[in-house]
Order: sequence, then structure tokens, then C-alpha cells
Amino acid sequence: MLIEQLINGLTLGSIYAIVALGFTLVFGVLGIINMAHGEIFMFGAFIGVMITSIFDAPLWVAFAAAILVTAILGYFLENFALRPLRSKQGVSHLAPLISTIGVSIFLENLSHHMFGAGNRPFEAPFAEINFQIGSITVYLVQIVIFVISILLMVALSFWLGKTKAGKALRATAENLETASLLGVDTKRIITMTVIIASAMGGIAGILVGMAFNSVNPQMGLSMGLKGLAIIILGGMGNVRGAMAGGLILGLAETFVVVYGDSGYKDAIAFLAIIVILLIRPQGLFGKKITT
Amino acid sequence: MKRTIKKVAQFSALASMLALAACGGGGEQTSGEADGQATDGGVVKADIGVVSYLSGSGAAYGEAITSGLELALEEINAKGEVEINLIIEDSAGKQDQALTAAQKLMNSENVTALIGPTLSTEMNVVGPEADLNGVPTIGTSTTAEGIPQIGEYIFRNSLPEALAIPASIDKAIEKYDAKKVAILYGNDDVFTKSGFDTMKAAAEEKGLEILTIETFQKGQSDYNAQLTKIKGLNPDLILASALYNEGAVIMDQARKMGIDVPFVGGNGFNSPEVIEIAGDAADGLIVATPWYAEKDDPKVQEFVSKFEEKYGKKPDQFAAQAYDALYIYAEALKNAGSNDRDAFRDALAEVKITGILGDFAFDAEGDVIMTPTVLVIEDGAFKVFE
Amino acid sequence: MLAEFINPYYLQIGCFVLINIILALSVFVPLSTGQLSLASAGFMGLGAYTSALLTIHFELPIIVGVIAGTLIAGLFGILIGVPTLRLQGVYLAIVTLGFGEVIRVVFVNWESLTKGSVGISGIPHIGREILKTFKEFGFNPQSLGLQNNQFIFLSIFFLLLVITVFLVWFFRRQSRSRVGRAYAAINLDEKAAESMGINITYYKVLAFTQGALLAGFAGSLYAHVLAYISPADFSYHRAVDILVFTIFGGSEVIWGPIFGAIFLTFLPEVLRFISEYRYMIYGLMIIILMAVRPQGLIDVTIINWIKSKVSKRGVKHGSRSEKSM
Amino acid sequence: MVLEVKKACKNFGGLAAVSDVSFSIQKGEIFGLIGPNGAGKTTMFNLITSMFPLSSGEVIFKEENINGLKPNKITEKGICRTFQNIRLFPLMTAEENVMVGVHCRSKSGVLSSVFRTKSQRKEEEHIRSRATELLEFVGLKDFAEVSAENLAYGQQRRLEIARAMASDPNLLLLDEPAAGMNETETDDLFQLIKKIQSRGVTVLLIEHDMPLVMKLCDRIAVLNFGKKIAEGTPTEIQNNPQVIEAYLGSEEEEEYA
Repeated sequence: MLIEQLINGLTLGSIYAIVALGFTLVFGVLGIINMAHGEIFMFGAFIGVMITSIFDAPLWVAFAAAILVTAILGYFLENFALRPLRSKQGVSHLAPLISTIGVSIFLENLSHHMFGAGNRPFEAPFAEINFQIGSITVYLVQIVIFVISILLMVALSFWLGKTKAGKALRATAENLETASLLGVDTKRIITMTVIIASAMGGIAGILVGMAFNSVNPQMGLSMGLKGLAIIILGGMGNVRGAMAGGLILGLAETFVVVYGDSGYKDAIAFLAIIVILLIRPQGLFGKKITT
Repeated sequence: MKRTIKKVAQFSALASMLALAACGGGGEQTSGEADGQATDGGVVKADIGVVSYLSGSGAAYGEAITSGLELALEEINAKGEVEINLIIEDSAGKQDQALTAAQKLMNSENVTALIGPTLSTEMNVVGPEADLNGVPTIGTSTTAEGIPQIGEYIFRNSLPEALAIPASIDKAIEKYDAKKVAILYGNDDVFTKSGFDTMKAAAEEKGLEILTIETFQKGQSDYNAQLTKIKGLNPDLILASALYNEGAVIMDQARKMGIDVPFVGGNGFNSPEVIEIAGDAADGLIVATPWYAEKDDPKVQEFVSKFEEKYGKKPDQFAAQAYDALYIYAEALKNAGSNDRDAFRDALAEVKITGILGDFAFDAEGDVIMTPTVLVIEDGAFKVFE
Repeated sequence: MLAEFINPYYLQIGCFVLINIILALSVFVPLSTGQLSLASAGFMGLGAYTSALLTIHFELPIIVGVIAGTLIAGLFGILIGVPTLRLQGVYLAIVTLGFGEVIRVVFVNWESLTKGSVGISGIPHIGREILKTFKEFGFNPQSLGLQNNQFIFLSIFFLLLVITVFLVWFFRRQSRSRVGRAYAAINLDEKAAESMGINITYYKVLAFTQGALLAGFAGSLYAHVLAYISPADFSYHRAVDILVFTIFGGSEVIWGPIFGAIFLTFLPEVLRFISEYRYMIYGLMIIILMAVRPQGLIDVTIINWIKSKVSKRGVKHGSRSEKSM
Repeated sequence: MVLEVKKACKNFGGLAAVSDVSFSIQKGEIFGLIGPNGAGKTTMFNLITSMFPLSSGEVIFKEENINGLKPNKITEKGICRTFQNIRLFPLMTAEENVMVGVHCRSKSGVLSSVFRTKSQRKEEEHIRSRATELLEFVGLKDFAEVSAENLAYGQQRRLEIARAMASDPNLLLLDEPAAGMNETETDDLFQLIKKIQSRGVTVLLIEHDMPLVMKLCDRIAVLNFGKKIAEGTPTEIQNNPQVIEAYLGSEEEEEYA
């Protein structure tokens, strides 16, 4: 039983981690908290549902469609909600926060109209495959989710650390003006970042659909707030921190259910941020912030 | 200079919008009064206000309710005994907006009576105000304790949880010889929380052993942690107070995990959508309902086929209760012979009709008198549970 | 005659406008020292629950409940304000958001006290209590040609109006004093303000606590105007709504949040005819506003422009100057 | 003795920004702190005003150890400063900027401010007249209602001095007050600092404009790489070979020759 719960926690945590990776990427480069990330995640999930249930398309098509749609959403987000603020002088650093809140309200209500307010079933025959190891049942989906999240983290670390685009991205994160003086096309880099981050949200969305067979318009908010908590837990803009933070939160939430009161499950994430910011503001894995 | 002009333009645009808002409201007030009193050639005309949850996370319920109402409205007005005009307002599931909407209907539109609001939380706010204003109000989906007791103008035709849940638990105990139960409920929603309160009381009363009480929250997708814990405790029954959206997913995840005991749900769990969402996994859900779509009754079958034709899906009990509620109103209006609120209220208290939910009457407090039917999902369809 | 014009529907909206103005101020005041707090919904809940429980269980008069609710929220304001002092910008925003959510989860789970998400009903209603008191003194609203419910809403509305006008007056005066200058200095340059001898710890905590007190106060009033509260009233959405009042209206001058609260409380009413789309429109409006006018609709320039117009007209037209407002 | 700095050290990470610097300033004098860029002069100011904590050493003001006091307490004790990169409150008017400076010499709280008690009104009147007086003192009388960000550069520098003077300091720290000023403005500044001195305020000055420093200061300390390399009267400093080397070795200082 304990091992099954451990697997449950890791599965949930892996999804949290993928959501948090998208958050942390945008924060790392732009210094912006993207409050609409949860809703983009939810859109990804719905697209997956639509494609599989209405068009009976295979899973990989659903994946491709979800990534495409969320990437487009990311492009719109950057173009209509973020870039107009960047070009302006003397705009408060809180403006993007508010602007992305606007996007999240818009997307959540749009989804009510596009997809209906109810839950949609996610028909993936894939989701039924499982292995019996002793008394423990492990689902293929759970393994896939865990592996995808690790792969994404590794790929993102590699991409940021080793590739030219990644270096340009880090330079942009370090200092926008210097990077553009050095010939980095910062506009392109930023757009790309937001698109990649959004697409990761889409991937997380479709994985949730597969794993839990549950997609509804409210899951964006819930997941968005959790993702926020995770990047603070792991350290803002820190890729490995986001991963570890996600897994920690997933496990913590699961074990609160096992040993404690499931009613306080949602509070853990927020208690964790409050405590972490008061004790170690740079997060568990963050470097010390210099003012 | 240009900048200032731009600012002025923006500002005056806003100001005029505000002014428009005020004027627009004022106009409605007068028109509302004008057509409030008329009775024309023996046919009683009345405006009925509807406050419903039409935008936001619970919009599915509001949609079902207004669909049911609209269907009934067409039929009633076609018959020509009374002429009802429905004025529908959105509450977005929020108390303050429900109250404002109700105020608008009661005071600006001068409606004879109200239908709704959708949620018991909203009714807790709207009810006392409507009662104070002497506007008869019927809840078609408010199942929590104490709703008709708000005042003498407040009624309901929705089956309260206090009737539904014990009935289904009784039958389940009888059939499965259940002794140990686990309870799972959504603790941040008034609907499921009050359902849970009834459930727990009923379980204790029947002497069931409650192995664990687990909760979940809105927007949650993953119920595995709670279900794994429940699985380990081996209950005979799972009592789940959940809305059908969440409930269906819970059943799906439970069945995948290998939990095959029956589920007993409350009012919110009872919907054909459960089968849509969960498929085979929905088998074994036991609910008590005022509404049974397969009932061998021409009235019921006519409603179901008309509803399916018009809205493309099966009606759930929210649509059915709303449909009956408007018939109840039409009957009361006919008997009252006028659209006066007090006359209407007195007629309403005495109404007896046979609707798609069966024989209907109010008790002294304005609550519904009925025996619910207990249903179970078997092979992907609701059947009477025996 | 008079009575026909007093429509409880408008008075009801008026009451919510006034409560929302107080809530908008609860974001504005900490923001005037540069602190973005999303905890207003949480403080509002603390005030509402404190007052509701005290008036129900101990049968205290509403006014005592409201004062207690306000003070409890203020106390939590100090408790949260002190440790979060060193957090800047978005970090503070997120911690306060987290605090609000924790408060809500506690309301949901502490069932023995709060009845969980079922909420607390039967809270003494300000208007009905006023009516009762008046009737005890032999006054009958019918003597003014008013219905009971008209009288109730009229009395709540005027009570709230007096309170709100007082609060606006209070914070306007404060902003034009030594304290207000200290707030503004901290907002503009914290380090420089500290070097000029301003105790930034004190003033930041003061501003944060004033925000908490305002939110708690508004929450207590809310409880006694709706007579019913539940944890869902104090969720993330409420926090965002309150924040948007201030950001939309503008956070440079006190008229900004006031305008924001009035406009955005009316807006959903005006948009009722397209009710299904109103929240989409709401979201779009925020995006457009941030892109076009990130400082909010009302800023210093507009206020100065209005002032200059008013004073010019006043000179030209003499007594007609009042109308130009 | 107004200020005594004893063996002040400040490390950032492993880097010593200021090491083992000691000097003392007599009441009423104008004391110059000079040195090449990056010598640790502004760091010294930040240590005296407690913007940074000392790594070791002591700062003694009027016979009292002020280590570890908060910056606002230091201002209350009677030390006030200006900033190298002007830090006025940009959206406030010139008058309001100076009024903020009076903050620590006034005490009205929230309630007395809102209800305008008699003592508060009196105090507010005093603050306003003090601001007017100081604006006149620095020659900005006609700009009282202009917001700080709209003032010319030299005016902003003088407004910063007025704001600092508003806190009635015993010791005024000026961080490169002549930076970016033309000759006439520098002359005005010279007169202004002299006037400040004649009001009995001790001045500690960081400045790169050597003729001004030599003309103005009673004594001078020279920092290089965080260490004090010389201290003395302007003549002594001008002839100190170590100082000459420090300057010639690091940058061309034509004014100095």
C-alpha cells in the first residue's frame, strides 16, 4: 500500500514538475510570473480530449495537436499581453502579473464556451495497460509520465546549458539590453521561451488527461497555483529546483492523505511557500539572491 | 496636448457608459410596472423571474435548469390557460450576484414569483430577502437542510438530501449486507459538504462502521491517493458525496485501481452524464432520485424525447425538477386567477399536480412530499434498484 | 412618489459598490508604500467570520462584532506584515496569495466553528436590525411612504455611504500629511526614504496593517449585509477581483481605486444581457488596459486636468461650477 | 570630535571594499574624502550611514558608537547624506521632497494627521516654512511646485542637499555634489557648502573635482583600493607622492596637476 501511494505521489509530482518547468522558464528569462500558465495547461488537456474523443485520432496526433495549440496560445500571450508592456517605459513590474491574470480569466471562461463546463472523458486505451508486481499495480501511464517529466527536465537543462539557442536565452535572462547589444535577437528568444513554456503546459495537460481521465475548466487554476508554489519551493527560474519541488509537493500531498487529513491537502503548497519565503527566500535549490 | 485629448476621450467614454447603465436600469423599471397587472380575456399573465447559475464552473447545472424551464414554458404557453413570461438572470454561482439578480427581478421587473437560485448558498441569501418582499420563490435544485424553513414564501420541489441519501443507503445495506463504509466527499463545495453531513448522520444512525472520511477539492484531477487509502481498508460500500463531474472521475479511477464495491451517491452525483464520462466504470453507482428517465409513463417518455430532440442530451433531474416546477407555477397561477404575489403564494401552497416526477404536493413548510426511487447503474444504464 | 424611485435593486448594487470601494482601498493603501498584497480576500474572510460568529453565538451587537472583526484582521495584518517585510514585488504578492488560500482552507476544514463550506447563515442583518430598532421606538417606515425593504436598503446604503465617505476622507487626509509623505517616499525610493530618517519598517507594517483593517472591516460589513457567508466568498477569485479594482482604476491617486470599484461593480450589471460572455470581456479588458494604460485609468494627470477644468469653470460660470463635476 | 571612524572594514564576499580605514572629523570642518574610482569612498558613506553593516571596526558619532543602528536612526542622531546617483523622490514636488527630509524632526502620527489637531497643524506649518526656507537657501525658491524629475541636473543636486539639510544634521555627507555641473554651478555649490559650514554643520565630502576639493576642504583623506593612503591639509595631500602615484597610476587627472 505504501509503495502504491509512493507511486501515486511520484505521478502527481511529475505532472506538477512539468507544469512548474513552464513557469520557471518564463520566470527565468522574463522575470514574470505567468498567471495564465494553468489555463494554458487546461487548454492542452481539452485539446487532447477533443482530438481523441471526437476525431478518434491516435494518441500521438492528440499530443501533437495539444502542443501546437498551446504553443499558439503562448505566441498570443507574448504578443498581446506581454510584449506591449515591455516596450513601455516606466511600467510597474506588477503590470505583467495583472495582464496574465487577465489572460487566465479570459481563457478559463472561453473554455466554458468551447468545451462546456463539465468533465470530459479521455478515451485512451493506452491508459488501461498495467503491470502486476506482487500485490502492487503499476500503470504504464504512470511510468510514461514519470519518464516524460525526467526527459523534459534533462532536455531543458541540456538545451539551456549546451546549445547556442539556450546560451542566447540565458544571456537574455541575464541582461536583456546587453544580450541585444551582443547581437542576440531577444525578441525571438523571448517569444520562443513563452512558446516552449506554454507547450510544456500542453504536454502536462494531456498527461493529466491520460492518467486521471479528468479534464475540466477549473483544473487550470488549481494547477496554476500549485505550479506557482513549486517554483518558489524549488527556487525561481531553477530547472532542477522546479523538478524537485514538483516531486516533493506531489509526495507531500499524497502522504498528507495517507497519514493526515485530506482536507488540508491544498493548504500544503501554500504553507510551504510561506515558510520557504520566510526562511529561505531563494528556494530550496536557488542561489542566494543579491539585492 | 494630444495626450490630454486622448485622456479626455477615454474618460468621457467611461462616464457615458456609467450614465447609460443608470438610465438603462431606470427604463426597465417603468416598463416592468406597466405590464405587471394585466389579465387579458381570462388568461392570467405573469412574469416569472429565474435566477440561475449560467456562467462559471457550475454553468452545466444552470443550463440543465433553464433548458427544463424553457421546454415547459413552450408547452404551457401553447396550452393557453396561463401566459408566463420568463425573465432569466445569471448569478455566476455567487451569493452577491444572486442577490442582485433577485433584487432586479423583484423590484425592477416586478415579477410575480421567482424560480431558483441554483445553489443552496445562493438561496440562503436570496431566500430571506424574497420572503421579506413577499415574493414566492421555489428552489428546483437546492437540496440542503433548512431551505423551505427560511420563510413562508420559500418552497422547493427538489428532493432534499435528507430524504434521498438515507433511502439509498438503506437499500444498499439491505442488498449487500454492508457493515463497513468509507466516505469520500468534496469539502469545499456546499452541495457536496451538506450531502456529506447527511450521509454521515445516516451512516451513524444505521450503525455502520465508518472506516475513514476522505475529502477532495474543486479542480482536482487525481483521486488516487484517497482511493488507494480506501482500498486498503476494504469497505463494503463507498459513500461518495460528489458532483457528477467529479464523481464520475472518482469511479473511473477507483475501478481502474480494482475497487469494485458499490458507490452510494447524493443528489449531485445523479446524472446520466456519469455514464457518459465513466462508461463501464459507472456500474454500481446507487442513487436516490425523484427522477427516473426510464419510467414507464407516457408523460416521462414524452419529456425525455422532446428534451433529447431539442438539446441533444438526456435530461437529468435538474432539468426534470425545473420542468415540473414551472408546471407547478402554472397550476398555481391558474388557481390564483391573478398574478398578485400573495394570491399566488396561497394558491401555490395548495397545488397538487402529477408531473414527470410523480404526484406532487408541498408539506406545511413548503418542502416537497415524495418517496424517492432508488436507482443503480447496471450495464451502462440506470435501473430501479431492488 | 418618492417611494417609487427607491428601488432596492439599485440600492443593493450601491451597497456592493461601497463595500467594494473599501476593499479596493485595502489594496491601495499597502500599494501606496509599494507593497502588492493579494491577502485582502483572506483578511476580509477573517473579519467576516469573526463578526458573524460573535454576533451569532454571543449575541453581541453588530457594531461590536464589526469592530472585533476589523481588529482580528488587523492583528493578522501585523503578524503577516512583519515577516514579509523583506519580500519584494511578486514574492510578496505570492506569499499574500498563499496566506489567503490557507485562510480559506482553514475555514473549509474547521467545521466545528465555521460549518465548513456550508457556510454560516442567519447572521444578523444590518438593515433588518436597524428597522427593528426603529420600530421599537415606534417608528414605522410606512409613515414615510416606504416599504420595509425599501427602508432596509435605504438605511444600509446611507450607513455604508457615510462610512465610505469617512474612510475616503480619512485616507485623503492621511496622504496629505507627514504619514502620507512617508508612504509616498517609501514607494518612490525605499533606500532614500530610509536615509532621510523614515522608519520604513514601521510605515510598511502600518500600511499593510491598515490594508488588513480595511479588508477586515469590509468583510464584517459584507457578512452583515448578505447575512450569509461561506469560504467560497473569500477565494482566489475574490482576491483577484479586489486587486483588479485598484489596478484598473489606477493606484497613483485614491480616486483610482474608487473609480475602479464603482465601474467594475456596475459593469457586470450593465453586461447582464450578454451574461455568458461578461467574464471573457472582463479578462480582455484587463489585458487591453495593461497594454494601453498600465498605470490604470485614473492617474495624477487626469486628476490635475479635472481640477483645472473645474477651477476654470468655477471662475467663468460662478455657481454653475458644481454641475461640472 | 564629531565623527570618528576606527579601523573600518567591509568585505563583499571575499573582496575587501574597505579595509582598516580610520579617520576623524572635527566639529565645523569640511572634510574631503577623495580617491580614484572604486577606491571605496561611497562604501565608506554607506558604512557610516549603516546602509551596509560593518565587517569590523567602529563608527563613533558624538561619543556614541552607532554601529548596527538602522539608517533612519542614524539620520535621527544627526547624520544625513546625499547620493552620487541622485535619489530624489521623482514624482514629488521640490517642496514635498524637502518636507520628507523634515520627517525625523517631526512626530505627527496617523490620527493627529487625519484629525488635524492643533499641534499637528502647527507642526505642518513649521515643516512647510522650513521647506520654504531651505529651498530659498539652496536657490530653488521659484521651483517649489515643480516635480523633482522635471528639474535640471544641477538643481536636482541642490535639492538633494536641501532635503538632507531638512533633517537638521550635525554632519552632512555629500557624495560628489559637483558631478555633472558646469563652472558657474560649481561656484554656486562652493558658496552653498561654505554657507552650510557657517550654519555650524560639519561636512564630509566625496568629490572628484580637485580644485573644488582643495579650495573647500579643511582636511582631506585619500582612499585607494579600500585603504587610506594619506590624510592631511590640502597642501599636504597635493604634495604627497603616494597620492600622486595613486592618481597617475589609475587615471589621468588633469585638474590635479
